[in-house]
Amino acid sequence: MSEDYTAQELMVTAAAREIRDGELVFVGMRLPILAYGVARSSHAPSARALFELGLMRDAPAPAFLATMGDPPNVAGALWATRMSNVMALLAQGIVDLGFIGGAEVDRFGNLNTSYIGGAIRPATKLPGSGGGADIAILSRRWVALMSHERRRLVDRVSYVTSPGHGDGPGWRARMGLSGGGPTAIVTTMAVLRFPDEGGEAYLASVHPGHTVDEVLAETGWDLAVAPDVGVTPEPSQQELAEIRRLDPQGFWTGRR
Amino acid sequence: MSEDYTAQELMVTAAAREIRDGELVFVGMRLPILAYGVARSSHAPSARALFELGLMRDAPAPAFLATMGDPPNVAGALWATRMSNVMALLAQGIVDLGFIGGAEVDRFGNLNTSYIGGAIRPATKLPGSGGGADIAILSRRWVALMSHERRRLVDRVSYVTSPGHGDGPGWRARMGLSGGGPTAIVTTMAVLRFPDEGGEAYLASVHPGHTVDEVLAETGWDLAVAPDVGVTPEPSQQELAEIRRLDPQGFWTGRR
Amino acid sequence: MSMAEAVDRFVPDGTQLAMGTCLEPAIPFAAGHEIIRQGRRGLTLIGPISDSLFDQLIGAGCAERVCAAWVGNVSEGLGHCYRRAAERGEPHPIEIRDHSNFSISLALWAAAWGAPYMPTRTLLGSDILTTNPDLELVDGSVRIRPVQPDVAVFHVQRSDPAGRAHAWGPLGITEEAGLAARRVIISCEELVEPEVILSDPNRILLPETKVVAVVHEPGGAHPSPLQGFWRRDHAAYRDYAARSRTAEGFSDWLEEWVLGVSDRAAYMAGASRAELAVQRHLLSVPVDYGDE
Amino acid sequence: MSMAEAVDRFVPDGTQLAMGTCLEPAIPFAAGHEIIRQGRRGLTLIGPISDSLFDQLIGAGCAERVCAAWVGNVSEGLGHCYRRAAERGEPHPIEIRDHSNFSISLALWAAAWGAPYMPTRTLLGSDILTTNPDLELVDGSVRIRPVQPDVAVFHVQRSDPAGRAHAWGPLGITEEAGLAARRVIISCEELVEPEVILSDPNRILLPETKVVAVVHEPGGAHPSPLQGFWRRDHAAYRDYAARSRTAEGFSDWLEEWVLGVSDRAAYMAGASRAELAVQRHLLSVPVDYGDE
Repeated sequence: MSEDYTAQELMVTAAAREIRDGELVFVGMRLPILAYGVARSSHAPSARALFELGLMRDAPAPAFLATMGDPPNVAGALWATRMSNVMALLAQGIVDLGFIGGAEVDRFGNLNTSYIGGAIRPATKLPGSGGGADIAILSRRWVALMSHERRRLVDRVSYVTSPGHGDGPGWRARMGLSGGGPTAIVTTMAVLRFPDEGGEAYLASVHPGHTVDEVLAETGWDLAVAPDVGVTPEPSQQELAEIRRLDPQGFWTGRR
Repeated sequence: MSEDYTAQELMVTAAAREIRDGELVFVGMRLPILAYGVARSSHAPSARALFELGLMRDAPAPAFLATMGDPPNVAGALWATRMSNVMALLAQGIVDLGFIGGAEVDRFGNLNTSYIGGAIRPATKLPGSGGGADIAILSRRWVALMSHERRRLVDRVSYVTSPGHGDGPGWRARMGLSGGGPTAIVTTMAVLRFPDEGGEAYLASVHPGHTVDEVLAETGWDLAVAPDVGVTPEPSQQELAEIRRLDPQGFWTGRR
Repeated sequence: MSMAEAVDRFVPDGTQLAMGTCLEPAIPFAAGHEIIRQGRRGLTLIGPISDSLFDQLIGAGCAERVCAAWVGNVSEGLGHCYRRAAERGEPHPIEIRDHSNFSISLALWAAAWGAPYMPTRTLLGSDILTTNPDLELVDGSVRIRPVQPDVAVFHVQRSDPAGRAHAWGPLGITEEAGLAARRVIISCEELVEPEVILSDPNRILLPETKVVAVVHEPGGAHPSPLQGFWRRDHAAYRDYAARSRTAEGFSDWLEEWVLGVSDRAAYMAGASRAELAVQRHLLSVPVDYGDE
Repeated sequence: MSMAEAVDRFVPDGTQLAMGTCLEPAIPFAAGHEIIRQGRRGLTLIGPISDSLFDQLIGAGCAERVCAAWVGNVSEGLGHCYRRAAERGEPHPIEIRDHSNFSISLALWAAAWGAPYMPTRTLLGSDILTTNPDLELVDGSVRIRPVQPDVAVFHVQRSDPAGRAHAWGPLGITEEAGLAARRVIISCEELVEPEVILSDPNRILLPETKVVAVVHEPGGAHPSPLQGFWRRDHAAYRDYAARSRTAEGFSDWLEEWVLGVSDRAAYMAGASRAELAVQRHLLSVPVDYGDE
């Protein structure tokens, strides 16, 4: 890893590039809040952010946020309302992009944030869905953010909290899921993408300082590698400045 | 009719007596607004009023209201909200009493405010349910207010907008209606009541200036007469003063 | 944007149109009159209780379908144009999909939440179930089909140019109608700076992403009342009720107050309108959005 | 009424209790701590995301069931007491009825509206459907069973003594939880005259007829933030996360901050709490409820 930025900072800029200008983005917590700020400050100045507790914003809050409910995220909001009103936009299919953090993901992009080792007396009880399942099912497309570890990128998750592409292409349509599903998994080592028709993730780019072999070794299935697999772009100085403006202590980006 | 008050003023005071202290009352429009004011000013000082457009009040608005949405009904309200929030209280079975105005009522207290002469090319198209059907189905009990005319008090209505006791005792429970149904019909001539178990209306009292025979002649079915049928109490001076404070022009009470 | 432009661009023939969602107050009469002037046809009118706006649109021949709980004139009684259309097919027949107030609200919530239908226990035992094909009795409860307006029009007290609107007073079914609608047109009494609106984000009615037009239209709700701005013009409702009893009387009324009037500014001119302005002002106590 | 009296009278053992309905802000920690002090047992905890309050109640042995979308510590991650209860049955086993944020909201709306269930297209394809008996897949959509809390507790910015509360900021599922609940307990930062509240009836959270207790409890949401009053105490969440990693650490924390503390006034005493008070005040522009 370069000395100039952390793995989390690179994840933030990679996630920011997933946001297109003018989009309505279901932001959620942690790194996506920073990614939204980076995108707004560069290539997506007219994006809008939704927060499930009941907020819409244009500019990101000009202060550090430990949660989406911190008061600076409310002052200057474009809408402070009920969760069900925000979820209405998601359910209507007019939210372009959502972000979800995952504890465990599989080759089809299914996320488990509920139970490791079965729902009855689990080995690990994770916090649960929050809004993750809603975003995964209803947003037009979504992106997962993960720590890249072999125990977290598994062949098949044992419990699907937030469905990705199920068991392969066509699964979402068969099951009646209205949104398009995951398009990328941004990890601490790489960016994985999905084919347009859904299905199985493939390695699209490796972060600077990591190798394809290293990524494959830390992935729990036989990960396909894109013929044109490249290197994930590094954060620009401008992007890093925006990240550090929003998270001056490095609370979310590993500099604390 | 006495020279001292109008038929509508007597209806207002008769309706007011249906309100018990502490009750939550779905008031609606026209005469019931006045009845609520009379009840609050006399025997029901801690009643609460709900208006379906999204209001709760304690004291009645201190000004004339042509509609429940007139600004004096909003200033000083205890809650200004959405209709669906007010309907929630109705649906939960915690609204004690509702009032409904009817164009046509039958022996079982079913109201028609939709179509006279069939729904296809009707002879008369009436305005429709408004909140009437909701009150009729969901409030704990309700009271109808009517002009007493043979063409309006009919054996069976041809279209049930707001269900009363259907076709007799037990009908509401069979159909799954949660509220208790109508307990009285206050007309321009009389007060009709229903047995506790529902079923068919009977004549409970006749307004001063009218007779039992006159009421029977203006009723479109063989109306049962209570053994103890009495005379509806006249409005007191205090009640009339309250009515005339709230409707100084007699807009609703026939003095205009 | 002018009301003429908003209606021209966003309310084509055949629009499923929600209006009058606060029930008696804040009815967007100015928008309705412009729709009549532009000769729209084939509209579906969606609302709870329109207090004569729907009656006017029906009388002017704009509507082919009504999806509402009550159509008439709240202080005066029957809707005479509605009666002529339903009873005699004049000026042309209309289809009526009866609702109750609660059921039209739930139909809009179903659309807002992308639900396949909304189950409820209201309307059990009512013949409304038998005449509205959007309602179905299944397993002892009523299923209400979603109603999604193409356009909802609201008249509010204030908005900024981006469509962030503050509305207050009883809101009826405004929120669900706006959330369910594909597009929203805001007509406002005052056009204000964004700072005014953003000082109170909880009061913002809808996400700006739903709003396609903001029309600064003072008096746009006359003769209905608007909290803080206008009393209800009872006499105008009485006059309309009397004149609309006959088709000829309605035509005269329409010519005088709609077709022969260029826009809302012309309609509002004159002393009798000005007398309706609220004189007693009652300001809310501010709240503090302090953050740091 | 004191919080001790409110909890004593209205939160018996076995209560189905909704709290933390705004998600991260305005969490009624003071009420939760009093519930722990009074040793309640058998509670069902209902909410979206509790940000460590549910974790504390579970660790203290108060809960037998959790009906929520997420239980943990938002800025720090996992809920360690929740883990111990779910993984090892410590201090005793709990039943978990998983929801998503949207589905718990809809479950409460179903209860609020007396609907037999709420149909939705969220949760399709999620295993949450298979582990929560309150969810059922029928004809291609999900039916959510109504969730009706016995009691909902909200911490708001201001209330009058009759329970007419003004709350602002993001509201999460507060409104549906309050409407669905049989009883509501209001905990407020400021107890104000009715005139303040009634100056803005649109801001009133719930009908007073739902409210059974009003507790004047400044700082009642600490360490969660409250718009206009308190910043979030990130350090307190970090401290709780670190100490609650072990059962012993949690016991120590509980003794220090809950069991060994008489009430919220004692808890809030001290300079570190006072430093969290919001300094930058941002007042809303008033609106006019003028009527005549």
